[in-house]
Amino acid sequence: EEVVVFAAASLKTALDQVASGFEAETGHTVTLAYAGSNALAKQIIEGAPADIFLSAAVNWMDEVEKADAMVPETRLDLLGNSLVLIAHGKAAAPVEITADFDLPALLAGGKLAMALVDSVPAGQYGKAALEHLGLWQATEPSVAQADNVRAALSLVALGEAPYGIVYATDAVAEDNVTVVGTFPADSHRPITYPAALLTGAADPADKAFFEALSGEAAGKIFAAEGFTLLN
Amino acid sequence: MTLDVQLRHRFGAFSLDLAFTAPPGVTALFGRSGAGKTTVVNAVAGLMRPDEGQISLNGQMLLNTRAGQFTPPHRRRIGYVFQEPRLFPHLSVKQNLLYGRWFARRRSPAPAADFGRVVELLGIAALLERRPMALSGGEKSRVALGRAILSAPQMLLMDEPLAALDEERKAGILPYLARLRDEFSLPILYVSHSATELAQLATTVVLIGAGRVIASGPTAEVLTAPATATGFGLSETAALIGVTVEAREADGLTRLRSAAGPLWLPGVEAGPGSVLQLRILARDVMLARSRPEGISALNILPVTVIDLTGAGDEVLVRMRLGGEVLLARITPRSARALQLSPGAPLYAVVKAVSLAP
Amino acid sequence: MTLDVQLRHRFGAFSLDLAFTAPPGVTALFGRSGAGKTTVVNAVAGLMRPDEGQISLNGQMLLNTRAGQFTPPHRRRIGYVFQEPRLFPHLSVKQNLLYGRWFARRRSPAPAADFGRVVELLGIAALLERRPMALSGGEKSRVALGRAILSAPQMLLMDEPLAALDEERKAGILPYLARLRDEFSLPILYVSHSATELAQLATTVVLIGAGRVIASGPTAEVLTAPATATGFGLSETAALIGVTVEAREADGLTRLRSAAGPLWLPGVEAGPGSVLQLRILARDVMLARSRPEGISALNILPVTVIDLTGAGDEVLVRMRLGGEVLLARITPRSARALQLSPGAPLYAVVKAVSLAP
Amino acid sequence: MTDWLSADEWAAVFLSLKVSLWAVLVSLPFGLLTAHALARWRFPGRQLLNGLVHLPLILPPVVTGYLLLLSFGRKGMIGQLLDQWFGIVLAFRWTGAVLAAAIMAFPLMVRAMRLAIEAVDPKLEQASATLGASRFWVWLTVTLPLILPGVIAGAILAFAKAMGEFGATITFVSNIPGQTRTLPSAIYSFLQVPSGETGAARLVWVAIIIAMLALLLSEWVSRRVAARISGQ
Amino acid sequence: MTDWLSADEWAAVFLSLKVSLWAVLVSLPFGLLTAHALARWRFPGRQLLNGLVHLPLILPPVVTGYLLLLSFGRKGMIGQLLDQWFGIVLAFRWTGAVLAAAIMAFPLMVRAMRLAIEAVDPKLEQASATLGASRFWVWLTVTLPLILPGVIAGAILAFAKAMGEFGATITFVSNIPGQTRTLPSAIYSFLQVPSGETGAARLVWVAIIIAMLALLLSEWVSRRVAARISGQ
Ligand SMILES: Nc1ncnc2c1ncn2[C@@H]1O[C@H](COP(=O)(O)OP(=O)(O)OP(=O)(O)O)[C@@H](O)[C@H]1O
Ligand SMILES: Nc1ncnc2c1ncn2[C@@H]1O[C@H](COP(=O)(O)OP(=O)(O)OP(=O)(O)O)[C@@H](O)[C@H]1O
Ligand code: MOO
Ligand SMILES: [Mg+2]
Ligand SMILES: [Mg+2]
Repeated sequence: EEVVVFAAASLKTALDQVASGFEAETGHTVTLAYAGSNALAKQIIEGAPADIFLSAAVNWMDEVEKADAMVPETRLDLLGNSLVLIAHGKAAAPVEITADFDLPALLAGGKLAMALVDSVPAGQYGKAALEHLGLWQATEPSVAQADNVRAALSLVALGEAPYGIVYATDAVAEDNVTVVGTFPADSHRPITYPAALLTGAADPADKAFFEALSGEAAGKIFAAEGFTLLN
Repeated sequence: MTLDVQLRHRFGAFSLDLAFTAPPGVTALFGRSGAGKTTVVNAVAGLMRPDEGQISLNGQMLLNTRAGQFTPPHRRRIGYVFQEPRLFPHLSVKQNLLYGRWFARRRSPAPAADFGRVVELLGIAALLERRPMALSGGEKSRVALGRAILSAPQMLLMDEPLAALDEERKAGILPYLARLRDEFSLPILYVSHSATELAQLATTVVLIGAGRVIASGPTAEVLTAPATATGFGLSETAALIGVTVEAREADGLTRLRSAAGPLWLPGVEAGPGSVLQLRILARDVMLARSRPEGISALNILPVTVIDLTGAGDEVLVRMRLGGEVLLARITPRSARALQLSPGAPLYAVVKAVSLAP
Repeated sequence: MTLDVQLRHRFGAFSLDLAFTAPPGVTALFGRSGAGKTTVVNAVAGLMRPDEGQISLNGQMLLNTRAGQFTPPHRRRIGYVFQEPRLFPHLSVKQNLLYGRWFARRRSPAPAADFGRVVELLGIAALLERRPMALSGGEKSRVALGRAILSAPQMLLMDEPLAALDEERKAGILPYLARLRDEFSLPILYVSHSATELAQLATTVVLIGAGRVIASGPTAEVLTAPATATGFGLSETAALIGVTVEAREADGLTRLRSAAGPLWLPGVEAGPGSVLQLRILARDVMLARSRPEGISALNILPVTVIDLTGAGDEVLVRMRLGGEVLLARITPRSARALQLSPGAPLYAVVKAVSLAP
Repeated sequence: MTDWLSADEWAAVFLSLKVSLWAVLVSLPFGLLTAHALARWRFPGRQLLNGLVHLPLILPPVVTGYLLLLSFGRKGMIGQLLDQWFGIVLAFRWTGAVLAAAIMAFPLMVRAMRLAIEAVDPKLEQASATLGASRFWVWLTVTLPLILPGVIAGAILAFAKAMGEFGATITFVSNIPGQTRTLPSAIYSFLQVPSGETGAARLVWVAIIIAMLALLLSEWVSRRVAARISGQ
Repeated sequence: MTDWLSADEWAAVFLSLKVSLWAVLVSLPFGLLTAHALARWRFPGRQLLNGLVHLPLILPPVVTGYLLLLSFGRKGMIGQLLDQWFGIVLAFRWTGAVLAAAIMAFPLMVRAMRLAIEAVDPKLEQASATLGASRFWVWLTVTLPLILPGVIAGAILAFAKAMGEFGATITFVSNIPGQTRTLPSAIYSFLQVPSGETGAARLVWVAIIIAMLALLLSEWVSRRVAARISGQ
């Protein structure tokens, strides 16, 4: 039996491991299609043959739900994430992210790499956090917006931008960056990764994998990759 | 086969407005550079749509702008040797030659021309596998000639097809074109600047100047009419005389019968009984009051003066030779010395060799 | 100005291997289609690099494959009238004509040819604002001719420049080319299939056959040598006779002095004292044992037979005329009737008009 | 050799090859027709057609992909018609990837062919017509051989573009391994993973090698064609 | 009219125009040179150059952008040299967007020009040389005018591509409003949020209108050039 999963691209590392564990255990095949949550949502609305959707943003899951493309009672917030400030290199000094944190001085003319602040979730959370801390106005001219979190991470890893705002999960695996601070959880809406079974999911394997996502084995893997488990 | 052409067209300052009828045989379009010859030929081929006009071949309308009728070029079955070679660069010489035949086969069963014969005649046997890019100028124009002939057309258009060829090659091809004209009754519209080619081949001449027909009619008439004769260049003014081949004599000369008596000519290939047209250049005719003796010229013909026309520094003398017209160009001084006047009896001295085509 | 050419080149089955020297004046390259004329001209222009060879103009090496020396075309200052027009399609006729002048100005101050004069001579004044695409075949070749002449070259290459032109136009252009040759001492390498053009213009003839030089030398010699005369086409075999203009007589005829006595000719434009070359076609010469009387021919010259050569159905008679050679083509029958043999004294009868160039 | 890439990666390579080849093959006739129409015919809407052809170039690929999804998707107008009438489904299939690649590559193909057609001397086509060839035969025996280098250039540009097409493809048919996961999608996936650069680099090299081979092949074919014309 | 788009959106439109025009202008001489070299010269490494030129077409744009970042970024080899020697900084600047657009559009430009150069009859160039023109002048007075339609086609293709370029640009210079936020970036942003389609559609129309105008202009210029050649 084949399970087709549409998942936000940022889940790839963890989800690949979860899936291969599940395959080994059950003999089912899990096909994972990664792309931006927005693209996946639109495809699902247009009738993509997917069984499970893992979104990186609540609003795109809402869209799918509005279009009656998912089974509403299966929707759950699977994972959480936190937002961190990263710096280039391995030896950056940690900072305290509070209301009197002087981010512009820290940047010293360099850029702050973020995902698109108006459209990509990570960017939206980051902007909200900076606004909450009263830092946005002073920082805005220095923000280099990349088209996704990963690209923002790359900018910092390469040293093109001295600092960046990414998910904690992204920072974990990149050697060339250091997490210098974590944004307070109350500075932005909770970062959640909702999951749902889609209306096209018929066979038992789909349900099995959907359940496995909340299972213990998967939880370990997700946690190891830096996610918080919401279930 | 008769071709009827009536055209009216403007190209900026140049305007074409002419009509002529080409009876069976070869019709020569003669005229100065820029007179409109190629334009006429293009219209007949269907490559140019004139502002106004009618073209019919053998009663079949090819173009009638009034009725909005237009037969596309490929349905006209008119072979065209363009002024420039226009060979297909991506095909070998052989493929170029056979190109039209393939389409012809689908329409008519019997091709007029034989591939081997044409290739031999044009001297292009060694070039068959080459590409056009690797040919000399004259070689290209020979291939273009062969390509049109081999397309088994019901009519041929030739725009200065021999301009790039040497005399020897021309001398070989002209009789072949004459054969196409006669044996296969292939009508030909022939553009040329050479009065020699024209006299050898053309049955009808249409003299064009600045987009208008200046004169047209049977070749002999147009060539000898004083009003038009000079249009062909003085050195080429000539008369055409009909003769019948009688016999080939022992020393290789052929005896011909003309309206005015026997003539002897070397190098005649036609057999006894054939009817030929001899072109006698006005410059080749010498006049004498009495029959000259002890002279190398074999052909001495009794003639009567019709009239004398001054042409530049010279005098063009028209004479009656049997029922036909002979022309001679002489100096005014000789005209006075011989006391020429209409009606005067004379002897025309024509060297045998100068009759050879 | 002397051009020295020595070439060796292979094109597949065709091989070129020749050497010749072109002295000042016009050197004609004469030969059948595919003989290698264009190839030679291209090598002189620097557009073709032969496998082996040396070319020098006036002592200046343009090419020496041994020494690895090669002067690029634009430094040779050699004007080239190509066999096909090759006009620049994006430029107007006027811009085409002036194209070379701009580069010439940067090198030499005095252009040999005057723009207005050339335009008038070629009859292209009305075309100046047109694009080449909108020209007739002959118009294109005239523009190409003008373009090369106006580029103020130190030498001209002309590959059949007049092939697409009518007789009248040719008759106008040829004397102009002769003037360029004489007044501006512009050496010209001239390819042509026409013996008429060649005799009127060429000082030297190089006869090429299948990539080899068959004969070369002063025009008069090559044209009258029995071995080569037939190479030009029998109908064009001719002798060249040097004459001096004496006076224009009352009736428009001009008296000329030749080595063998006086000659009369219509339409001579050169003034008294000018030295001219007359081309007397072998077919225009009639022979008589005694001086004929009461005949329209004005020029009756005493000659002595040198030798007789059989050529096809005919006999070519070479005769001494003063210090020069005259040719006559007659039938074997006439040769017998006149009892011709070397040393026999004869009268050569030449019609005045047939002497006109 | 086979160890060098994982099975999934090989699958992506072969899928990309398959998609690109089909994209070129399928769009070739339409490309020729469009190029011919733009070069030779004068008809109302010509400029519109010209604009339409260029559209995929002007729009961000994602937009093109999104428009494709809207019209050719399961719920899309054309998509539904195709499904009902011919049983053809494009969305989320490799055939859809072919469509996306073909459309993205179309402007490049058409431009190259159009330039070639405009360079053909109409005098040769006239000569062909006087020898009895109808329009169709003129085109087949004269025009087509003469524009062959341009057609090849157009096809190879289209192939290269199809090999590299990403935005429209992932938007229209997603990134489903073994089905619609092309080489660029695979590369993208790698770039989404921290330290995925080495994996991406491997695939990039594969892409480069394939493209180079295709280019060499096309150059060689073009040269042969040109040599045939110039006579040797 | 101005109300129709927000100030930010107008800024994106003008930036895209500026970037695209500069990309075309800057790459034009290099494009001509490269096209000429590929069409006419035979040198070792010719195939390599050909491959290199096509690379941006074959690779997913993001990869190209990433490679640009690696080499032209602040820490990149070339980027550092440019900065030290000429004080030129490309990363995060609109000039960097120009570079990205130019490189992405380069293969299209070169192909069009190359086809045009290959179609020029060398016999005309020979004629020019015999009239005294050196190589340079031959090129300027004969070759260039004859390839003008191809050059225009190449430039317009490049312009269209530059207008639509997204992946490489955003990867290399990010999306800084007013500095590097081009029209495609703006459209992309809209597509990232639910119900952003209407906003995206508005910008898509702007892109289409600009591109259409550019196409019409280029067609008109091409036709004038062709008319000059065919004589009327
Ligand atoms: N590129 C080539 N490859 C092979 N053969 C060639 C090439 N160019 C010319 N030739 C051959 O070389 C010979 C000489 O050519 P050339 O053009 O010099 O002749 P030509 O004397 O000018 O003839 P024409 O009077 O017909 O113009 C011809 O037989 C021709 O077929
Ligand atoms: N497209 C055009 N636009 C303007 N004028 C043209 C065009 N085509 C031809 N002409 C003019 O029409 C006239 C007739 O041209 P045509 O080609 O019929 O001449 P032709 O008699 O064949 O001359 P040639 O013997 O030189 O080939 C010429 O004066 C030419 O300049
Ligand atoms: O949907 Mo994303 O790629 O995690 O922003
Ligand atoms: Mg003509
Ligand atoms: Mg030649």
